[in-house]
Amino acid sequence: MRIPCPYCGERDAHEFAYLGDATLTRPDPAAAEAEQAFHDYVYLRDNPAGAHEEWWYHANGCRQWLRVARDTRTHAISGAVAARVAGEPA
Amino acid sequence: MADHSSHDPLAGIPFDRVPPSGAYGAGGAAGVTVATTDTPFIALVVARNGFAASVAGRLGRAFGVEVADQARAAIGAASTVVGTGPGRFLVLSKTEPDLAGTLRALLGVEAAITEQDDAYVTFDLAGDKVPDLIAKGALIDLDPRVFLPGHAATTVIAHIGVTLWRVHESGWRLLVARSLEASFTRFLVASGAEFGLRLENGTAGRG
Amino acid sequence: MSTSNRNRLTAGGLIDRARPLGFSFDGTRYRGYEGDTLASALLANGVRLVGRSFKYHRPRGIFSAGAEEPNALVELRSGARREPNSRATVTELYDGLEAASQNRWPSLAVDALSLNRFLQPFLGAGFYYKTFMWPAAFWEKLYEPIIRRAAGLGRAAEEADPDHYEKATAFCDVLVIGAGPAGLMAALAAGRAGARVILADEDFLPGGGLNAEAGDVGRKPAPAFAAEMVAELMSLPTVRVMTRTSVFGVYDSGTYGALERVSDHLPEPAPFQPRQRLWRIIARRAVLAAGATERPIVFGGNDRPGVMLAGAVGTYVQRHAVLPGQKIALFANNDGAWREMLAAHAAGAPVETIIDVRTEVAADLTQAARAEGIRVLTGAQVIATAGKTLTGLTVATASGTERIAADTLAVSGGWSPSVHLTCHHGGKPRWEEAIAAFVPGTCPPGLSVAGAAKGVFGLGACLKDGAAIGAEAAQALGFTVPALDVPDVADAPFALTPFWHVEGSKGAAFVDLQNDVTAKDVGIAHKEGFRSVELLKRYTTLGMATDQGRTSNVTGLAIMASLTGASIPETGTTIFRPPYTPVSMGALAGHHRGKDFRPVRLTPTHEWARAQGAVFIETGAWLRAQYFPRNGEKDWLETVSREVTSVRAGVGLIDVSTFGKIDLQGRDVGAFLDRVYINGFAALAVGKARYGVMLREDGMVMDDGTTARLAPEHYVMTTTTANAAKVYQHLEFCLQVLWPELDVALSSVSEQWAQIALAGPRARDVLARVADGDVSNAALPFMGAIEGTVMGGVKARLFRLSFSGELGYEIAVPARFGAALAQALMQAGEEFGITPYGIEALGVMRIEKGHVSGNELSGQTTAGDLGFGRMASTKKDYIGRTLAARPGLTDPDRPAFVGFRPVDPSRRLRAGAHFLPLGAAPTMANDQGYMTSVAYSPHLGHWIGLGLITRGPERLGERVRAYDPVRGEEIEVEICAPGFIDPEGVRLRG
Amino acid sequence: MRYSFLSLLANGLSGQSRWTPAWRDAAPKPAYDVIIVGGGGHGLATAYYLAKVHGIRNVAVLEKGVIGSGNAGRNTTIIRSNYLLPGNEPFYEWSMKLWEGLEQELNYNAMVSQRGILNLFHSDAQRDAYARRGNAMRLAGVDSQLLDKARVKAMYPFLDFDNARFPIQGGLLQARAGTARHDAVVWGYARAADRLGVDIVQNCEVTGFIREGDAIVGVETTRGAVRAGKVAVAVAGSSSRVAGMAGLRLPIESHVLQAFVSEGLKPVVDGVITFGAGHFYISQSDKGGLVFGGDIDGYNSYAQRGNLPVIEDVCEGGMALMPRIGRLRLLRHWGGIMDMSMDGSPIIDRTPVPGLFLNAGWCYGGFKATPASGWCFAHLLAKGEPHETAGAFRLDRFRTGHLIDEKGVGAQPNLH
Ligand SMILES: Cc1cc2nc3c(=O)[nH]c(=O)nc-3n(C[C@H](O)[C@H](O)[C@H](O)COP(=O)(O)OP(=O)(O)OC[C@H]3O[C@@H](n4cnc5c(N)ncnc54)[C@H](O)[C@@H]3O)c2cc1C
Ligand SMILES: NC(=O)c1ccc[n+]([C@@H]2O[C@H](COP(=O)([O-])OP(=O)(O)OC[C@H]3O[C@@H](n4cnc5c(N)ncnc54)[C@H](O)[C@@H]3O)[C@@H](O)[C@H]2O)c1
Ligand SMILES: Cc1cc2nc3c(=O)[nH]c(=O)nc-3n(C[C@H](O)[C@H](O)[C@H](O)COP(=O)(O)O)c2cc1C
Ligand SMILES: [Zn+2]
Repeated sequence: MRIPCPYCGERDAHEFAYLGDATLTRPDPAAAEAEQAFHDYVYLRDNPAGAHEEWWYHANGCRQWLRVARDTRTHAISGAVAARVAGEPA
Repeated sequence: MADHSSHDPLAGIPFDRVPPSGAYGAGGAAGVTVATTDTPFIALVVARNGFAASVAGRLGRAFGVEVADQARAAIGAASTVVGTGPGRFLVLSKTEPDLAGTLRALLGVEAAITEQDDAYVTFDLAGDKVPDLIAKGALIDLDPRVFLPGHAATTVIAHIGVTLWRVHESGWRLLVARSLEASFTRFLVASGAEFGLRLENGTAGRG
Repeated sequence: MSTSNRNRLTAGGLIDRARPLGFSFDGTRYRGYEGDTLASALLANGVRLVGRSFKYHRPRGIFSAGAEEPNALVELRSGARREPNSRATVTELYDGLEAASQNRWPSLAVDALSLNRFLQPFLGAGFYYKTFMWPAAFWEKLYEPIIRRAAGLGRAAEEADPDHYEKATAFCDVLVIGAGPAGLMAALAAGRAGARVILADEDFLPGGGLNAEAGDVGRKPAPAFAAEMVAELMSLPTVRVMTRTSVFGVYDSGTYGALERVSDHLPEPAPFQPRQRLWRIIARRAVLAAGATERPIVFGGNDRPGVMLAGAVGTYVQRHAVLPGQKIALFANNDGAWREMLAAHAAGAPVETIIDVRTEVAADLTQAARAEGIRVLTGAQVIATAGKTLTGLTVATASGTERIAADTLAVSGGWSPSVHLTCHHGGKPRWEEAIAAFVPGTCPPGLSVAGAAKGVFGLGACLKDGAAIGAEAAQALGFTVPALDVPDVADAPFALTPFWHVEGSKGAAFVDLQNDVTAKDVGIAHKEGFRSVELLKRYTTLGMATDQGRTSNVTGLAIMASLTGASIPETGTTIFRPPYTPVSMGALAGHHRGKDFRPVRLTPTHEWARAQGAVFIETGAWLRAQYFPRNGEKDWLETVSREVTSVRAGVGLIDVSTFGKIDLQGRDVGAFLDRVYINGFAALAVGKARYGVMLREDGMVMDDGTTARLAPEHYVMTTTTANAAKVYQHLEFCLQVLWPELDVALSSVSEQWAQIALAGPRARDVLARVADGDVSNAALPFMGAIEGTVMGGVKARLFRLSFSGELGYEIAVPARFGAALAQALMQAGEEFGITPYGIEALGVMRIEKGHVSGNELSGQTTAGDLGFGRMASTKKDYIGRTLAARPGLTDPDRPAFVGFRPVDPSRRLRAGAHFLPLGAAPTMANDQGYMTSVAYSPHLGHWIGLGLITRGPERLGERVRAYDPVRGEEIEVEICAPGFIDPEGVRLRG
Repeated sequence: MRYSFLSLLANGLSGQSRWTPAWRDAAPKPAYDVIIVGGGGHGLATAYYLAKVHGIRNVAVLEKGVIGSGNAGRNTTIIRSNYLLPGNEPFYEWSMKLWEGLEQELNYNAMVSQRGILNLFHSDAQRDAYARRGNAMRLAGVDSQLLDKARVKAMYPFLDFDNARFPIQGGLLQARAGTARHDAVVWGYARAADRLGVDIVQNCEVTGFIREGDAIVGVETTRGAVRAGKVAVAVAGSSSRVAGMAGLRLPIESHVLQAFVSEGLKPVVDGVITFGAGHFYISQSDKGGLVFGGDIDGYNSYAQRGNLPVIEDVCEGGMALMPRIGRLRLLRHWGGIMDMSMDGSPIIDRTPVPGLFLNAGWCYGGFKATPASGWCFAHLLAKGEPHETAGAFRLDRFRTGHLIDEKGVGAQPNLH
């Protein structure tokens, strides 16, 4: 599997570390029900069969966290953007 | 200098020592020569948020090279600026003893500077077979028609993190973490033996 | 040496008669020629019995001329280089080749287990599931060992593989898989367009079907045409031709796995050459031109040596100039096989009989055959065979049965395109009625198929199709493809009547020759409900042998389809998986074995430590000094105790460069650290360091370490050796993903700085001699952190920290000065008896001091468990805070961190022992925790331990059992506070 | 037909003509007391024990493909009960006990073979961790032995003891562990359940749930709607997808684990060996193939296939451990989709949706659990209470913090 790193170009996935679902947002710790919100954030996943937004860290490359769009049924990757310029979570 | 002619070019060399200088593998003219040096002065420049372009511009002007915020090596007479990540530049200099200080003065609040003079061992590889040798460890396209002089990459070679760039037609420079020098040299020797490999370990400043 | 070669034609073929090669099989010596495979050379020498089958140990011969071979498996080479299950049909002959038959005892000709054939009626599909159950204990003791010994095929080498392997990566625009007519044309079309092309073929001679083709192509003999194409391809600057290279798998994003057999055609690899090389080929487009595989017809006695695929007969005759036999018959259902036999006959092969299941066969074929004196039987079926190796056939025709003498029976049931690689992404092949075969369905992205692999069987059509598909691939990438002159070859129509199985034939009729799966087994599976092809496969093992059912899958499912009444496409096929042909483990490992399994990281003082006599130990990727034995010390414990005592009494030093060191600069570093550590860092004074504990978001401790503030906007963090990369990655995540607005720049400085810890009451005295500036208690108080120089101008960072509980410093200098610093400290400390110590002594001292380390930071402990509860700030949010408050993590009964001492001080403690209340039975319910770390404390003169026990801190003074049955030990220990030495910290502040 | 030497003999003499289907290929009835979604080992075992132990026989197992086509049919067949944590260990030991009598219970030879598992260690810290685990096993009444290097060498002299990057120091042995023939386990349970009246419905994919109010009262399938008193989901790698149809998000990610088999060989490895300094474990099937595996690929996947980096990593581990296998050939490799839970341990529980029960989160280790998983899930379904050995496998443990994290890597499924 090759990930199109916006900085390094296309690289084999073994250069990256994977962290999973990139659509989650860290909850506000001060909000009511924060514990429930953190539980959902840390443990619950949509885990879709199909389009998936996910975090990959280019550990052996530019050290960017990338938000990669990949299909979990085919492994086809349709794009990757850096977290820092990605703006709001999709 | 040892000449190794046995089948296993690493036979008898302890794994926790840098293989000694010498000729390894196939006889005849060496297909690859490897020279290790301690590049005297290296610093890492990390642009603070929003300053990447400005930092690139300042570095370029200061060292008289064209620096862009991308994976390229801008090679000047005395200095080279290598992009290793967005807003991240490794600056190598032959002449600036207090490179970090110079850079701090140059870049002020726009960047964080760290000394890295001792973090790396520099491998200078020369010869036509260099791309074939590196291709035995890396999964990037090093075809000389694609990876041109001035192109740079930070990647993995045989489980070892490396920043490399092509210096000129047949010269390649690789930076490897100092702690991994022995293992990386072993990889080069084992993989380069079929081409004939000449290893010259620099000693400058070591120890 | 036997020189017989009695079945060798005197002329023709692609062998070099000027280069004879000697080889041996089962100890008998023979001769072949360069250009032979082991199989062709054996046939040339009249060797027909080459192996024994898997289950019934039936005699087997050579069945094919390619990678699909199910029968002719041999052990190649010997000793450490023994290669079991090597297919003789693709083994390139070399001088001195040694091969032996396998799966037989005592010999190939007389095999004791061939008695299994008498049990054959009872050993049908799945028999083992139905028996061997009584008495229960007999399974492991009796039945299974017998089964295991009888099963398997070849024998693995007993010694380490002496050869070298490597891996490499190649990139191209177009990868062409297979160098037959279709592949050659595809490569030429793309290559002439200027695309970067890799043409890979597993054969040593590119050309594919052209090398066995009798006719001309472009007014040249077909093999010469192939050679010319290859020569042109090799001359193109952007084309790389790789022979002896099998593309075995299609992985994601255009990554193809390929195996190059660099030296397998040599007795042993040439100096400095690998035996094999694993290629990862990264291709923007690929063209699969892998050809097709002929499939047999199933009938009783079809496994007798001498029964062979028709195309293989053709290949041996045309390519190797070998006659597989002297009396050849054909049994077929298609025209192609007729042509193959006529061509072989023309080349000198004595074809005597053609038996075709069809009642109507094209007149041109029957006439041509009869004109050659070949007997033609149409509407006929072979129903039995005879002979140890084949001597005769029984044929049923409309007019009855008759016996026909034959030593070779060519069979052909049609052709199956080699669609394997198209299925590696889960694509299902599609049934094509016209050729009665599966053709590629949905292919992996970027892969297209050309030639016979796609069901295009005529040679002329293959050439054209290859050219078109190659051009298309290059065009898709933006290349302009010049027009290509494709030689015209007139293709005869491909006429075939599907026919799979001669029902009612005599004797076992094998579908899968290697796994001994018979048509009857398919019937059993049907009766028992294992009707889906996947169940059929798993129940009968059809298609699961080393050939992966190349010649049996389609026949097997066709027979099942006929039993269920479903059509073949409804029945479907099993999935093809990589590798396309088996790949050696050595190649997949490459350089990474033995000491080079993983790279080793060496500390800046490695050579220095070696000179000091250090014993080294692997700690993760690092090699570290474990201890420094001296002459006369009887064991490691004595050495370590000496090291500890010297430090506590005087001074010692240790390299701690392996810690992760992270440089943080920016306006928001303090705020950032406040969010990643449980305790506060924003208010840390410049010039000071602080110990910090970091949690995961789930509330468990992730790492600990000290962080120093060197300047208002500049901090350096240390992490544990084990977690260095993980923590760096975590911090980058926090900065890039969670809080991109923070102004913090991270850099790893782990490699830049050598760091040496200096500890002991005389540490300051030693440091003062090496440091260039003031290191007094006032200038550098406990937890102070300053920048300065040492050794007369070497830049340094000085930290006053203590892991050992002694007055201690950590001195960081640029890595190349690490060893010099160690030397300087040794010199400076000489008068105080300074000692280098290793990580064992370090461990002892931290246990004496009661610090947590890797064993306690198990990922299963909370800050509260480890006694850091009060460190956690209540005034701020930090990672992990919210979930650390869950009931399960705050349960007061959780095991918590304390110290342990043996009640009988002569007893040794063991990490991993569990704690039980005194007198309680050893049950899980009574388990209260476990010992995390132990050490012999020379200071106290007995073993001490750290551990986690329920409500530990409330139970100081209580005695419990440390239960360690795996080492047969159990001792009484007393719970104590975790600091065994200087709990007030007087020494380290001194 | 009962299987025995005699039945084999009789059939052999009659030309194998008298065999009958091992299980009926049932069509779905309109309603059942319990519907089990998923015809893997767990689903079939659940059906069997429901019928056998609890007398609930109006049960259907709905399988979208053929039974055993999921992970039950593609795992590396290791069975063991060498767990560390109290939430896990008694459960896996109960499973081990059930394995030990399985063949006689089912009248089917599943080739349960207790040839031992040896987990190698290469450092003192690893040794201590294994000692901790071995002692925990003993406390649970389970066999375990801590072997030193000499004893390991006596067992497996061909491991790399001389030139290893990470020298072998010893190993934790569970002698009662071993392997079982994966497909036979599925077929054996299917046949035994069928005999007790359970309907095994293949090619019947559950595509939705039928609801009455909050409660689930049946399923929609590709073969029509089927109603049920209780719906029990045991779909392994598909847990999130099926639970999603009921509106549940689970603490699960689906990941691919690859497995590998070599060409058939005369005996090389007797028991199961795991390498402690890399990702590699190996055993040899009764047919002679070396069956081995390693780490998961590490990214969410439903593709049932993996990639080269892990293949290489596994083979590097293999060569580092057993340098004699260099010339042996990999015959086939494949992938399975596992439901990796957030703490690496399973879930057998009710769900917040009335009528819906969940058996999930088995990660790479649920084959060995098959008998106990079926037993305990059946118990929960029949009694409404968790079985005593499975009481920790609750869905709400992530909320309460009563995690069962054997590896201590936290909520990151690709690290478990
Ligand atoms: C490569 C690999 C190696 C492994 N090795 C081991 C090992 O050595 N030891 C060990 O203990 N464990 C191992 N495991 C784990 C083990 O295989 C699984 O945990 C276990 O098989 C899961 O339970 P199961 O058998 O019920 O699952 P499965 O066999 O996957 O059963 C689930 C079934 O549900 C069906 N299904 C899914 N969705 C639907 C739907 N909507 N409608 C109807 N049916 C549906 C599927 O088709 C499937 O048949 C391994 C797993 C893999 C992938
Ligand atoms: N007699 C018949 O009925 C009949 C049927 C089918 C094909 N044919 C003949 O076969 C030929 C087909 O031409 P073609 O070019 O399609 O195929 P081919 O069989 O000529 O060539 C295929 C080549 O691919 C190589 N190969 C296969 N799989 C490979 C892999 N995974 N990696 C590397 N190499 C691999 C083989 O070694 C072979 O050289 C024609 O000559 C055609 O007439 C005849
Ligand atoms: C324990 C075990 C042993 C296996 N042995 C073989 C074998 O000898 N030959 C073979 O072709 N496949 C073997 N397989 C793999 C199966 O053919 C198949 O790949 C696997 O069950 C996954 O199914 P799939 O490939 O159809 O998806 C084995 C699988 C397992 C789990
Ligand atoms: Zn990158």
